[in-house]
Amino acid sequence: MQRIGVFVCWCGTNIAGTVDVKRVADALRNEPGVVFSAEYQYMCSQAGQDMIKNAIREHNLTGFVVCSCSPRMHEATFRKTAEAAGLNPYMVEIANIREQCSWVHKDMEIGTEKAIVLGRTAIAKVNLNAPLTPGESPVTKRALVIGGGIAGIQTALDIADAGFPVDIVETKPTIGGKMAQIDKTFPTLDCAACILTPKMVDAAQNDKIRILSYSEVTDVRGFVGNFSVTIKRKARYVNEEICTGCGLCTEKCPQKKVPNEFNLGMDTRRAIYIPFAQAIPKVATIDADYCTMLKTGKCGVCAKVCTAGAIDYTQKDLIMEEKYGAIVAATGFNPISMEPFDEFAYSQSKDVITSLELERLMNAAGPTSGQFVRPSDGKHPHKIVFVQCVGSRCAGASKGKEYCSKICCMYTAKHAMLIRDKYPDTEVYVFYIDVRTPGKNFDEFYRRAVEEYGVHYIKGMVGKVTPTGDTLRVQASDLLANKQILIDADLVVLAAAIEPDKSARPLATMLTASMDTNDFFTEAHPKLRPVESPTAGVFLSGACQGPKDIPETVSQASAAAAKVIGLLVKDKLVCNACVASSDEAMCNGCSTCERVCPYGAITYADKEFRMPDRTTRIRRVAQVNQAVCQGCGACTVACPSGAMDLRGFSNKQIMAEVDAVCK
Amino acid sequence: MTHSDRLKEQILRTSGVNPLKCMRCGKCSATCPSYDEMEYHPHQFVYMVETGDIEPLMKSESLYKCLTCFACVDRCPRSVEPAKLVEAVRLAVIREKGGNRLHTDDIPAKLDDDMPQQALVSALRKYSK
Amino acid sequence: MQTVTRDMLVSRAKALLADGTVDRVLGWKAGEFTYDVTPGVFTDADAMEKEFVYGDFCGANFSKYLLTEARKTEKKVLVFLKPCDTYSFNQLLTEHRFDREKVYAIGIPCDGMLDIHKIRTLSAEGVTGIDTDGESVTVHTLYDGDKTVARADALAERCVNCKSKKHVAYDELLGEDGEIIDSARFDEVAAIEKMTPDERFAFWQDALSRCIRCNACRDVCPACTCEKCVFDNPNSGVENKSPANSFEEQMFHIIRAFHVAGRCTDCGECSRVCPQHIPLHLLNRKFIKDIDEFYGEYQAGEKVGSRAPLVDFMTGDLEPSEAVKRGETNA
Amino acid sequence: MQVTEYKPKIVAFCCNWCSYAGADLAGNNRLNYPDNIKIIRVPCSCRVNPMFILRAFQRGADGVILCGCHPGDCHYTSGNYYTRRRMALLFSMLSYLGIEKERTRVEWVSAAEGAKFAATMNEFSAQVAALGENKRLEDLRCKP
Repeated sequence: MQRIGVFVCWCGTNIAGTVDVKRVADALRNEPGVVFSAEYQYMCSQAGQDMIKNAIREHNLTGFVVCSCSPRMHEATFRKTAEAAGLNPYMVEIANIREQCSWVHKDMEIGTEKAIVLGRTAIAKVNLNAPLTPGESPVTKRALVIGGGIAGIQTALDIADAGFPVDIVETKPTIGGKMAQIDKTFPTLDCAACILTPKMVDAAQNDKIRILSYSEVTDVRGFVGNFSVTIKRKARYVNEEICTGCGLCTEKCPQKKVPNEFNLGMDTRRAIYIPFAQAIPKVATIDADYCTMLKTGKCGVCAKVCTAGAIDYTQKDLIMEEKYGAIVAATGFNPISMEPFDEFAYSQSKDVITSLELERLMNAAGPTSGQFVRPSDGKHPHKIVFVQCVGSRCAGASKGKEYCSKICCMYTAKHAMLIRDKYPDTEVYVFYIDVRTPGKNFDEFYRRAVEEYGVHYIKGMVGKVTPTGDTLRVQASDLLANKQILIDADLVVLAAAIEPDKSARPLATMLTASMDTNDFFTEAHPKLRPVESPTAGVFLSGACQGPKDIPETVSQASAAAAKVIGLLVKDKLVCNACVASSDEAMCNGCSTCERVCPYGAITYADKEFRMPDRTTRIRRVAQVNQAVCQGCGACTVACPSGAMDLRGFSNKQIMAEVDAVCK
Repeated sequence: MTHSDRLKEQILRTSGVNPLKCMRCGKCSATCPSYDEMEYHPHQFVYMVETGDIEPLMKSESLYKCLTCFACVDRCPRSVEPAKLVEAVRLAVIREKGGNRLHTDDIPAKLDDDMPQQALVSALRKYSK
Repeated sequence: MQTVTRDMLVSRAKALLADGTVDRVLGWKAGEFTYDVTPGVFTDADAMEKEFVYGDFCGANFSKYLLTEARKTEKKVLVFLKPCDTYSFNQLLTEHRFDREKVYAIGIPCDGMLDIHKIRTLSAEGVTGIDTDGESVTVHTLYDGDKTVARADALAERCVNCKSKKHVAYDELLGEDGEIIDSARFDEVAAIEKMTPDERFAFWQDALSRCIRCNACRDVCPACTCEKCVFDNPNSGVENKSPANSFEEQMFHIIRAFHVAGRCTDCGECSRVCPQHIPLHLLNRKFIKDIDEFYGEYQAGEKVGSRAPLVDFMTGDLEPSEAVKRGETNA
Repeated sequence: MQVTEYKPKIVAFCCNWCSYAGADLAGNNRLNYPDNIKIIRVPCSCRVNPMFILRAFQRGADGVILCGCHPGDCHYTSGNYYTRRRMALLFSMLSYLGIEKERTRVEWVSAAEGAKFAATMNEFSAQVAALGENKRLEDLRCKP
C-alpha cells in the first residue's frame, strides 16, 4: 500500500488568502494511503523542501502530493526534492490550488471545498504512480539559426565560438537584416554598417558557420536533439562558388527599372543585383520576376559580361535535408503598413515617409547617397515634423497594434539630433504622447537632443496632415499649451509601429512553437525563460520574440546562443519519462497505434508467447521507441484493448482522477 | 454619492464610453475642426468627465459647437469615442428642468434660405428633448 | 433458395481436400433445428459428405474464425465467404490478424439469408421445420400445422438492405460476382435522428435495457478481435469484476460501437446473434453514416491496407459542435 | 429553507501545453469562473479517451468540456486533429442516443487566451445548469 505525504502550501497569501489551508490539510489527512499531511507558508522554498525531505525519511513515504501552484511552475522543483531524498522523482503529483482555485474563487468556503477535491484527485493519482526512469536520446551537435539579421549573426557567432557547427538560413540574398539598412545607431551614434559588417565578415570567415542565403525552411520534423529540417535554396541563377562579386554584371544589365527593396523602393536597381556593397555573401542574384532572359529567353548580357562565367540560367531550386540538435528563430521585424493611417497622407504625398525610409535617405549608400533632400522635388527640407506612435499603443481600433514598439522614441531623437547637427537651419518638431527612454544613457541622449540641438518636442498627437501646395499642413494639438497648432512642414516622418516578419507564423507552425495574438513567438516564461520557446529545442533571438532595440537584441542573441550551447554540449539528452508503453501480452498487433503516432515511434516485432495450453505462438506486437516517443497519448486512445498505456498519465490514473473529481 | 458622482455615472451610462482607456494623446483635439470655437476641447471633455469636474462642462458653450462629425471617434487610437461624451453631457443639460436650448417656436426666427433642412432637424434633436 | 447448392460446395471442398491444397474446411453442420445451423470444421471428405449442410440459415461470417483456424493448419484452410463476409476478411487482413497464405477463400454468391425471428412472428411459435421453394417459405409448426410466408418478408434485415453482392476478396469464385448495391440501410438511422431527444432516449433506453450482457455480440463481431478485451484488461481502468455501479454494464454498447467505429463493415452479425433482438446494427450504422457525411464515403474492408477514418485527419475537418448539429437534424 | 442554487458538476480535460496554460493565465489575471468546474491535466487533448468522458457522466458529472490547442498549434503537431474527429463522432452518437448535446463540448484555447478560457467556462457552466441534473447518462440501461 502506498505511504503518501500531503503538503499544502500557503504561497504567502496567494492561496491562504482564499483557501483555509489548515482545513484542507486536515481533510486530506484521512484520504486512502495518506500517512502524513501538513501545511507551510512556502513549500517551494528551501525550508519547505527540507520539510518534505524530513517527512520522507521520518514516515518513509513512497510518494507525496503538493497542493500549491501550477505544476507548470514547480513540478520540476518538487521532483528534484524527491530525487534528493532518494525517492523516484515521478512519485510526485501537484494539485493546482492557486491558479485554478484560490485565484479564481473569491469566497473562502468555496475555495476550500474545491482545494480539498483537487487534493483528493491528486492523491488518487499518486496512489497509482509507478517509479519511472527517463530514457535518453542522442544530440545532433549542430545548430540551425533561421534569420540572418544582427540577432541571427550574433547567435551563430557565439555558437560557433563554442566549437559547434551552425547554419544560418536567410531568405534575402544577403545577411544583415534591418540593421544593414540603418544609418546611425543610438545612443552612441556610431554608424550601423561600421559595427555590423565586421560581424558579417566574421560569420562568413568562420569555418563553423555556413551561410545559406536566398533560402527558406520548408519543413521541420523530429524534436529536441533530433530535428530534421528541409531547406529550400531558391535558385539565384549565379554560381556562388565562382562569382567574385565584382559587380560588372550589375552595371551592364539592360533591365534598369526594378524597385530596389533594400532602399524600400525609393530608387531602382538592375534585374541582376548585389543588395549593398558590404553584402555577405558578396554574390550577384538574378531577380526572376524581372530578368528578360529568364522570362523570354532573349538577352544574356550578364552571362557575356561575366569574366568568371558564374551565370547559370538553368539553375533550379535545391532542396536540402539537414539534421540539427537545436533551432534558433531570429526572423526579426518589419514596420507595419501605413495604408490604414491615411489621416497622415502617407499615400497622398511622397514627402510623408516612415522612419526606415528616412534612415535610407540619410544613409551615404542610400538612394540620395547621403544628400538629405525631399523625395518629391529633391529640395532641402527646412521644417520637419516627426509623428510618434503611428500604429502603436492602439487598443480596440482595428488598425493599429496594442503594444508600444519600444524603439521609436529613441530613433526619432537620433534622427532629430543628426538633422539639427548637420543642417542647423532646419526646424524639427516632434509630436509625442510620452517619450520613453528606459535604456542606459538613453534619457541623457534624449535630453541632449532637446537641450543642445534645440529639437522642439510638443506633447500632443498630430490629427491630420494635408498636402497643400508644395508643403504639408500638419494640424496637431499642443496639450500643455492647450492650443491647436498648424505647421507647414516640408517633410513628415512617421514613427511606424513594428510587427514580426510575415515568415514567422508559418515557421511557428512548423516548429510547433506557440505564438501570441500579435504573431510574436511566445517565450517559455516571460521573466524566467525569455529566450526559450515552450517547445524544447527551439530558442528565440531578437525581435521575433517582441519589439526590442539593437543592444537588447544582441544580449538576447548571446543568451539564446548560451542556451543552445548548454544543449549541444550534452552527449545524451534525458528524455521525457512519461512516454507510451505497450503491454505485449494484450497487443493485437493491428498497427492502429502506429498510424496515429506523429513521431513514428512505434515499430512491430514478432514475439513468441507461451499460450495457456503450453503451446507457443508467434504474435506481431507493437514496441515503442522510448527516445522518439514524446508522450502525446494519441496511440493509447486509438488502441481498442487498452494495451497501449502512457506512463505518468495511465488509463487507471486518469480514471481514478475522474472518479475522485466526480465523487 | 455626491451630485457630480451621480452625474458622472449617468453620463458614462448614456454614452457607454470608458474614459479610463484614454492615454491622453490629444489626437481627438488635433483633428477637431471646431477646436478654436470650443472653450473645452474633446480631450478635456474626456479628462474632466473622468475626474468628475462636470459642472463647468455643462455651463460651457462648447457643448453646442461640436459638429458631431465624429472625426475624433474615428481617429482615437484607444477608441474612447469623445463625441459621445459631449453628446451625453449635452443630454445631461437638456434633461434638467428648462434645459431645452431650442424651442420649436423660436425656429422661424433662425430660418434662412441656405440653411439646410437637415441642420434644423439635427439641431432640434441635439438641443431639445 | 440459394443459387449455389450444398452439393456444389461439398464437391469443390472434397476436390481441394483430395489434391492437398487444404487440410481443413470451415462449413456448417445441422444444429438442433433446421434454422440454427452451427459452424463446423471438417478435415476429411466423408465427414463432409455426412454432416455438411447449406441452406437459407447459413448467415455466420466465418472471417473471425480464421484467426484461430488459420494457425492450426499446416497447409491451408478452406473457407466459403458470402459477399458481406469478404469485407470483414479484408478488414482483418488490414489489421494483420491472420496469415493470408494459410487461407483458401472461395467466394459464394448469396441470395439473402432468412431470419427465424421474423418467420416466427409472421407464422407461429413451435417451428419444427422449414423448407423454402422459390419465393415462398413453408413453415411446419407443432400446433398450427403448415404456414407459408413470402421469402421476401422472411429475409433478415441486413439482407433486405444488402449493401453489396460483390466479393472483394477470394481465391476462387463460384458463380459470377455481383455489384455494390445502393441500399437504404441508413433510413432507419435517419428515422431515429428525426425523433426528438426524448423519443430517442426512450427508444434506446427500451432497446438497451433488454441487454443481459451475454457478450454474444462481442464474440461474433469480426472487428472485435482483441487478444483481451478492454473490459478484461486490468490496467485499462474500466475493468471491475463485481461492479456496484458498473461502468462496464452501462456503457458497454457505446464503447464497443466506438471501438469498432471506422472498422465495422456493417455485416450485421451482432444483431443476428443478439438473443434479446436489440438493433445493435443501428449503433454501428450511425457511426458509418456520420463518417460518410463528415469525412467522405468510406467502406471498411473494401481495400486491404486502407486507412480507417479515425486514424486519419484532414486539417479542414469540421468542428464537433457542427458535427452534433449536422448529425441531429432537428433539435 | 435556503435554496442552494443548483450548481452542475463539470469535468474539464485541459491539454498541458495550451489550455492548461490558458487556465493558469485566467488565474494569473484573477478572472472568475464557477468553482464547480474541476480541471484534469492531460499531456494532449488526444489523450482523452471517450471512456474517460463516459466515466465522468456515469459517475454523476453533468457536463464535460475538453479543451485543446487550436488546430495547427498542437505541441505534438497532429494530436488535436484526432481529438476533433473522435469527439465529433462521440458527441454525434451521444445526441443520437438522446443525450442533450449541450452537455458536451470541445473548445480550442491557446496559452495566451486566459480571458477566453474564463468566458468559456462561465458560459458552459450556465449552459449545463440550464439543462439541470444529468439523469440520462448516469445509467443508459436502467430498467424502465
